[in-house]
Amino acid sequence: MSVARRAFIQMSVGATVGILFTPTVWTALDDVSIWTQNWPWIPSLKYGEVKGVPTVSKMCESGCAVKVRTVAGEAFGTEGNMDNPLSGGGICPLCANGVQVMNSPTRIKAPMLNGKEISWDDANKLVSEKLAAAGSKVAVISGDQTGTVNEVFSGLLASQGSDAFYSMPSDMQAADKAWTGLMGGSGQIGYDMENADVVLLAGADALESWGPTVANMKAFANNENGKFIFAGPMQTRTASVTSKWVPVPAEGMAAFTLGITYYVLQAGKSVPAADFDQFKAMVISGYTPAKVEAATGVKADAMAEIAKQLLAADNPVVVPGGSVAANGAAFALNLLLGGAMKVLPEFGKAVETAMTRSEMLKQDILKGVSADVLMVYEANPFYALPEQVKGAFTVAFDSVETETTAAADLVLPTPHAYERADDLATPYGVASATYSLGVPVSKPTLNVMNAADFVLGLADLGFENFDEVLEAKVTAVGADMDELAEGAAYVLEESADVSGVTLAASVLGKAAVPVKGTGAVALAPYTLLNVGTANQATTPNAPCTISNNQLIGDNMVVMMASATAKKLGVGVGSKVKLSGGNGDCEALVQVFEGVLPGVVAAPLGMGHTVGDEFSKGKGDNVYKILTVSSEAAAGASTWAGSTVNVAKI
Amino acid sequence: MQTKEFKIQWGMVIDIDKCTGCGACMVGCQVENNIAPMTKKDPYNYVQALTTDRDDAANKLKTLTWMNVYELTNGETFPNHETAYLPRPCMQCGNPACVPVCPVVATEKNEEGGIVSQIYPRCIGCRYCMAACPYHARYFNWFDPLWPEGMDKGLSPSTSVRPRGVVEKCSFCHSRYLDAKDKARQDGDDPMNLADGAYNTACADICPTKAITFGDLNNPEHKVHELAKSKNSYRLLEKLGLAPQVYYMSEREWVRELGDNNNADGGGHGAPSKSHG
Amino acid sequence: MGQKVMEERKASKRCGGVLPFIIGFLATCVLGWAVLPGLFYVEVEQPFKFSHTIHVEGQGMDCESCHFFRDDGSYAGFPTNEGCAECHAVDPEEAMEAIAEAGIDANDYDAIMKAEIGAIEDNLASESDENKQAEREYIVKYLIQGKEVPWLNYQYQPDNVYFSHKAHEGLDIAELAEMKKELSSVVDSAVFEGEAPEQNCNLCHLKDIDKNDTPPAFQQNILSGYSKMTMKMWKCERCHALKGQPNACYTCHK
Amino acid sequence: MDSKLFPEGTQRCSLGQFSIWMAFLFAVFAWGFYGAVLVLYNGIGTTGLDNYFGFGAWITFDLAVIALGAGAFFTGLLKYILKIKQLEKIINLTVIVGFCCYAGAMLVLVLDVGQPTRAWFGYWHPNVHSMLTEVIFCITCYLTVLIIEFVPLILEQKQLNKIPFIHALAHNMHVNMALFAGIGAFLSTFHQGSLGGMYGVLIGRPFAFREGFFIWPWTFFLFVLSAVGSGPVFTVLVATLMEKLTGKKLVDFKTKALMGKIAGSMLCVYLFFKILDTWAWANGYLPSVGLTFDDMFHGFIYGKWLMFSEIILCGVVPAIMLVTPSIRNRPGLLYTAAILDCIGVSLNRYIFTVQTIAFPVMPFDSWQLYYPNWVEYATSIMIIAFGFIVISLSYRYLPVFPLETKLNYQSGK
Repeated sequence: MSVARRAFIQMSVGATVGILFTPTVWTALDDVSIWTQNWPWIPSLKYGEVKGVPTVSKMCESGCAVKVRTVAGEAFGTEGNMDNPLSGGGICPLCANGVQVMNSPTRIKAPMLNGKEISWDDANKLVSEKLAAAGSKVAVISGDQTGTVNEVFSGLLASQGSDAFYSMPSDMQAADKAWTGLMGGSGQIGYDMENADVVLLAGADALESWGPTVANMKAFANNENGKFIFAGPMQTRTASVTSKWVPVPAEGMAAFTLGITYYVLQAGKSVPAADFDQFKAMVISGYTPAKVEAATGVKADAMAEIAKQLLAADNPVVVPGGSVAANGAAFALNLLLGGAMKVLPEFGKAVETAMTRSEMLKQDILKGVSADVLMVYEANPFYALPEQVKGAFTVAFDSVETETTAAADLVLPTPHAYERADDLATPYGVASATYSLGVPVSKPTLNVMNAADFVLGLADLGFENFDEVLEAKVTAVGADMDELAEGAAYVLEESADVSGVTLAASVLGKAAVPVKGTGAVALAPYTLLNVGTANQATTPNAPCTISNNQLIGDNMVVMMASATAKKLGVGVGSKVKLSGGNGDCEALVQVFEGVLPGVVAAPLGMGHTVGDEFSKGKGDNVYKILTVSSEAAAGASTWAGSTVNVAKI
Repeated sequence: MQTKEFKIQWGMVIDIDKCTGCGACMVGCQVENNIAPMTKKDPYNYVQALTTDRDDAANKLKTLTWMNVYELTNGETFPNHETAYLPRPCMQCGNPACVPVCPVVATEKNEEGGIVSQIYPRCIGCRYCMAACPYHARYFNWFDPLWPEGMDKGLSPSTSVRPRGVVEKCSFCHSRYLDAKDKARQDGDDPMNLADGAYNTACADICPTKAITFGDLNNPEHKVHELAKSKNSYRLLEKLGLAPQVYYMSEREWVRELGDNNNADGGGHGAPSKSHG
Repeated sequence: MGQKVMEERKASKRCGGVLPFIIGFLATCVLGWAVLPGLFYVEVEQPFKFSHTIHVEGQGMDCESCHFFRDDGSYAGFPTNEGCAECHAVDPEEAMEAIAEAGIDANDYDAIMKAEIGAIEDNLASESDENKQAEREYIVKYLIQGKEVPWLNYQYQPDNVYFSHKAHEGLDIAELAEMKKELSSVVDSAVFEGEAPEQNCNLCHLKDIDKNDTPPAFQQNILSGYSKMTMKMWKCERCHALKGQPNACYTCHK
Repeated sequence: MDSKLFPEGTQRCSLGQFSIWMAFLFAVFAWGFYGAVLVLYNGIGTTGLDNYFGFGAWITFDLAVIALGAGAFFTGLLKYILKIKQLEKIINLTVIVGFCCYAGAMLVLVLDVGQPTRAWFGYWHPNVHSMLTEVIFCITCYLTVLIIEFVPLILEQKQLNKIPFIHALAHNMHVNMALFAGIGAFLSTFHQGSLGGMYGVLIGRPFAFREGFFIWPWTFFLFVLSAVGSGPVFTVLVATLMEKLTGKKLVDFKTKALMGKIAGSMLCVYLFFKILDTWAWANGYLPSVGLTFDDMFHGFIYGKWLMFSEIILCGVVPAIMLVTPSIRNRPGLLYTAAILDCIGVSLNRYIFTVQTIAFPVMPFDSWQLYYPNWVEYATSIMIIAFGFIVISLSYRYLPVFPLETKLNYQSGK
């Protein structure tokens, strides 16, 4: 072997050793180890001042009082608003994802006429023409239960000579129909669950979806010694924390309540109502525990036990959910018990020509809507009520794509709740009249316009823009604009006058009789906020919170007790078809013993055909299989008592 | 590995009798900690486009849920059936199973407060710690995080974004602890003796029923100090000796029973139950 | 064949054994210390020339007017447009209108700067042309565009690092001077020379930046992309150890 | 055509035939490689692994091949340190098999860690408390040793060996081989052990947790024993398979039987302790954490039959067969025992990997199923194809079997 080669080898060895005596190799290794952390496609964070800006979120039905967290002015998260009685620090899973929805690609980016982008001016001209042509054949469907924006819409209707203001079916509507309709009351019913010592949730899934959910949960948390009882066809999330679950079929809720009333009357309770004697006679004769047990399957002694607790309590309250009759019965019972049911006055109006909230709730959307010009504001009737809603020319105001914006002729993008000024007046169920204001947190990045501003451009209601309307509202409420803007709510501790309220004896007697469909099993539809509501589909981060009891893969899951499964000849995981109403649904069976035998529980809010990948094609739409039955006596329609046939596939 | 004693012990007491399993804590956690929503398609990765889709949230075995709510049932049939919901963050064990196994010191229990750290840029993704944790509190980034277009502009400053291939877990919103200490210094208070509530986790903050209470287990002025000692409070799998810093409480005996295995003493292996996440 | 090996051994003796080894050794030692380290960095200029002198000496501003602690104890490192606009009083809307009137594309910065729009020019504070130009650049490219300036941070740290200025506020240079030997690998010993300033910024930041007129180029590592001045973890740990501070991961990582 | 490259005095199939065989192997390899690309480019989500099964087919495969590859170090130990002459007839093969197994294991690990570019952190930021650190150290070092052991064999290739320098090098390396064998034995023993230790230390996993001696849980020693109890016979099986494929006699049966005897006796020792350990675990440890033996098993997939077939059918049975001369000396039975033995050790590794994490420790948690998907299979098969390729090439061009000429071409003389 040659000397040269040997020398070369030795030199290279020397070189290698040499380099190890310098920092080069080691610093390089260090840099490489950092390099393994740098992934160009991984987004980097934004830094700056972190703030929590108070505002209101309208994603859940009752709305949440929130604080939007921003960093260097960019919104990134949502938290509760301690200063607001509606929140007390907590928020619901939908509103918790508000910012992500605001930044979602499914936001509507500009006004669209039949899929083609148009300018706001053209939109304004077009709608003006249509309105002029339609005259009084104009209808509005609003998905907002608490906003002054409704006054603006109803003002528009007034100027058109129409009273066709519809709200999506809600507990608030049923309660109002019972209270102001049947019983001749005024104002809005509220429940002081925080200070009640016995709370009977008669069908109200108050800790999951019913009413001002977050406020209810706060009340539940703060109510240390109160006893909560849940009555309903299934063991809801609410029932998992209440001290007792009384299985009661949905259609039997009114009868069940009167069954309890029976004992209360026996105990000698009375109210100075005009028709008290008639009412008493009606209950004593028609709703004896034996009869109720026969009609609803609820044991008489179960009702006796509850009645006993209610009577023993200092400040009891019965919180109804479901049909108008069930609400009426509960109100009557509350009046007898004289407990924690409150009657809240309605705040003054901003728009003179607008309807009162109660008037807005009169129209029965389940009976069907048809108009030459149909305006839909942040509601999704084409998903929840496809059968009932028809419009020759439909204008949809919404911030994200939904079945309704897809079906509408003209789509007008609204700013997301965090991008606009909005307000939240006394959501149904809260213990006292409450008014909160929402201020814009982020600048709109899309070509959007506040629906109210657009409407104010169509009709002269005496306001330039919605901000003026809100100012007027705040004045009418008697609150202080600055305090509201800082996130504090205005709370009015007055209560409305209940003299002259009747117990609607004549109507209740008939309306409380359980009416059940003809299907094989009863259907218990239920709402979980993380799954979605009639107007709001589930949100980007929520799907992983949805349990295998609601959704497996892309299949909806329906739950039933093992007894029911046995009767239907199905088992865990079997694929079934539920048919009822005018449609059918596909689902997988899950055995859950917390469902009344003979009842199948199905989650509402899934099965969207339009929207982002988080909701689209996930599960099936249970609204399709709900049967609308009319409460003849109460003059209202209800979904309670829906039944379905179950076929294995 | 030596178990370390801490003057401060951040801990949680979760009242199962107040939890409705609504999921707000899980959403709040994901937002606070920049956990991307799970999407089937990855438009930026052509190789992905060639093959099968990524898993979406429907596959509960691939989610990233630092906070995860389990559903408990007492196994009875109608009408005696009962359910309860159990939120499961990282237990921040006093004697963690996951820490000693990590080959590269990507996780340790060393800082005052006793929070078990997880350092993403150090983690090599061997998943040994996941195999070690009986609570399934550790999660692996099976795919790259992907925010639908535009959604990544609203990221939280509190947690760095992790690439695929590393393990992550609940950190008790640890950067909020650092924030709280800075606030204390600014106000001239002692950062090592924070007032109750000065440092709170995102899940505890957002919980509508306030089922989650957070604080220093060693500090008598913090609520958790008493709660953790109450007669109905217990910890998960205490028999294994991992000494979690997360406590649960429930007045329902069957719920407490499900907190540990009692079969050798003839209790039947818990109750038949479904996992939520 | 063993014998063959013996011969080879002798051969190696004959050609001077270790000499080539030593040559190689020295060669790479020199390279490794003197030349190679420099090759790992490229120079990147700041978005535009910002002069601390003009603001501090010229306008008599103090550090806190731009770099201050917020109420929550977090530190406002770089000033925002909001802050700058307090003095550089150009009304963005007005300026934009003027630009539009002049028929210039709002993104064509050079054209805008050449056009010497009144709305902008009248509000320039600087005297010398050079400084005027720098100020103009800032206003045209960032202020009126509503864009924050993408300053290059000489002390850049990645997202996984949580650095608390508040926690380090109390460090006293005079005190630290006592252990400047131990710290020599962490802090440039020049920092400890002369009268110690009341602020301790020099410990990590460019020395006496407040007296700087033209910011130096940002030296970027070609492998990691970090700044040459980015403090590596071991340095943080060294100082923490010396000061008896914890070195747990979560002391600084997020 | 390439006959000049063949080992001294041997015959090999035609190049054409060989190319077809290679083409086939490479096709299989390519399929696995596609899977590997998907994993590296898209992330490990491509596989069947999930939050409950962070470890799965890959780790099982790794542990199995490493156990079976143990033939290399143990035979080396016996030949070079304990000077059992007989074994030199098969030692080369054991080295090659060992190399394939360990190299393969490393390749799989590259896929299995989420951040392969950080794999070296095990050295850069080691955690001395972690069994896995020990594994990383030993496996990498031992692979190096195996390469060093493999090199001289390559250098002895007929043509290469004509170069004086290489010849000398090969010779010198051979001289020092005992040293490497020693180091190898040490390293290998350790990581075989620490692989077992990995599971034994899991205090949160009652299925695997074991008390132990000093820092090492009992599984540490059990894994070493089971490895040496199966590695040698695996080499025998490989040799036999090669004989079947090539139609030549490569190793005399006497050597095979000896390997069988070695493995057999080790297996007996192993099983004694394994059974003892299992009994103590079931009656001592499990009750102490409120669990019973029955809790550990579930349905068919996770049924007791797994453990019983591991210990009895694929443990005790082959052990007896291998230590009984009359059985061991019948080729058919020897191979049967060998196969059972290898299945047994693989099964053991599977159970420790999958069943350990499948058992839901939280009472309200549930058993989940784990199915490896095609990506995991493909990549594992890729490794086997890799092994076949290496062995085929070595057999064709390297003097692997000292006895080959004697056994085939000079028979009768």
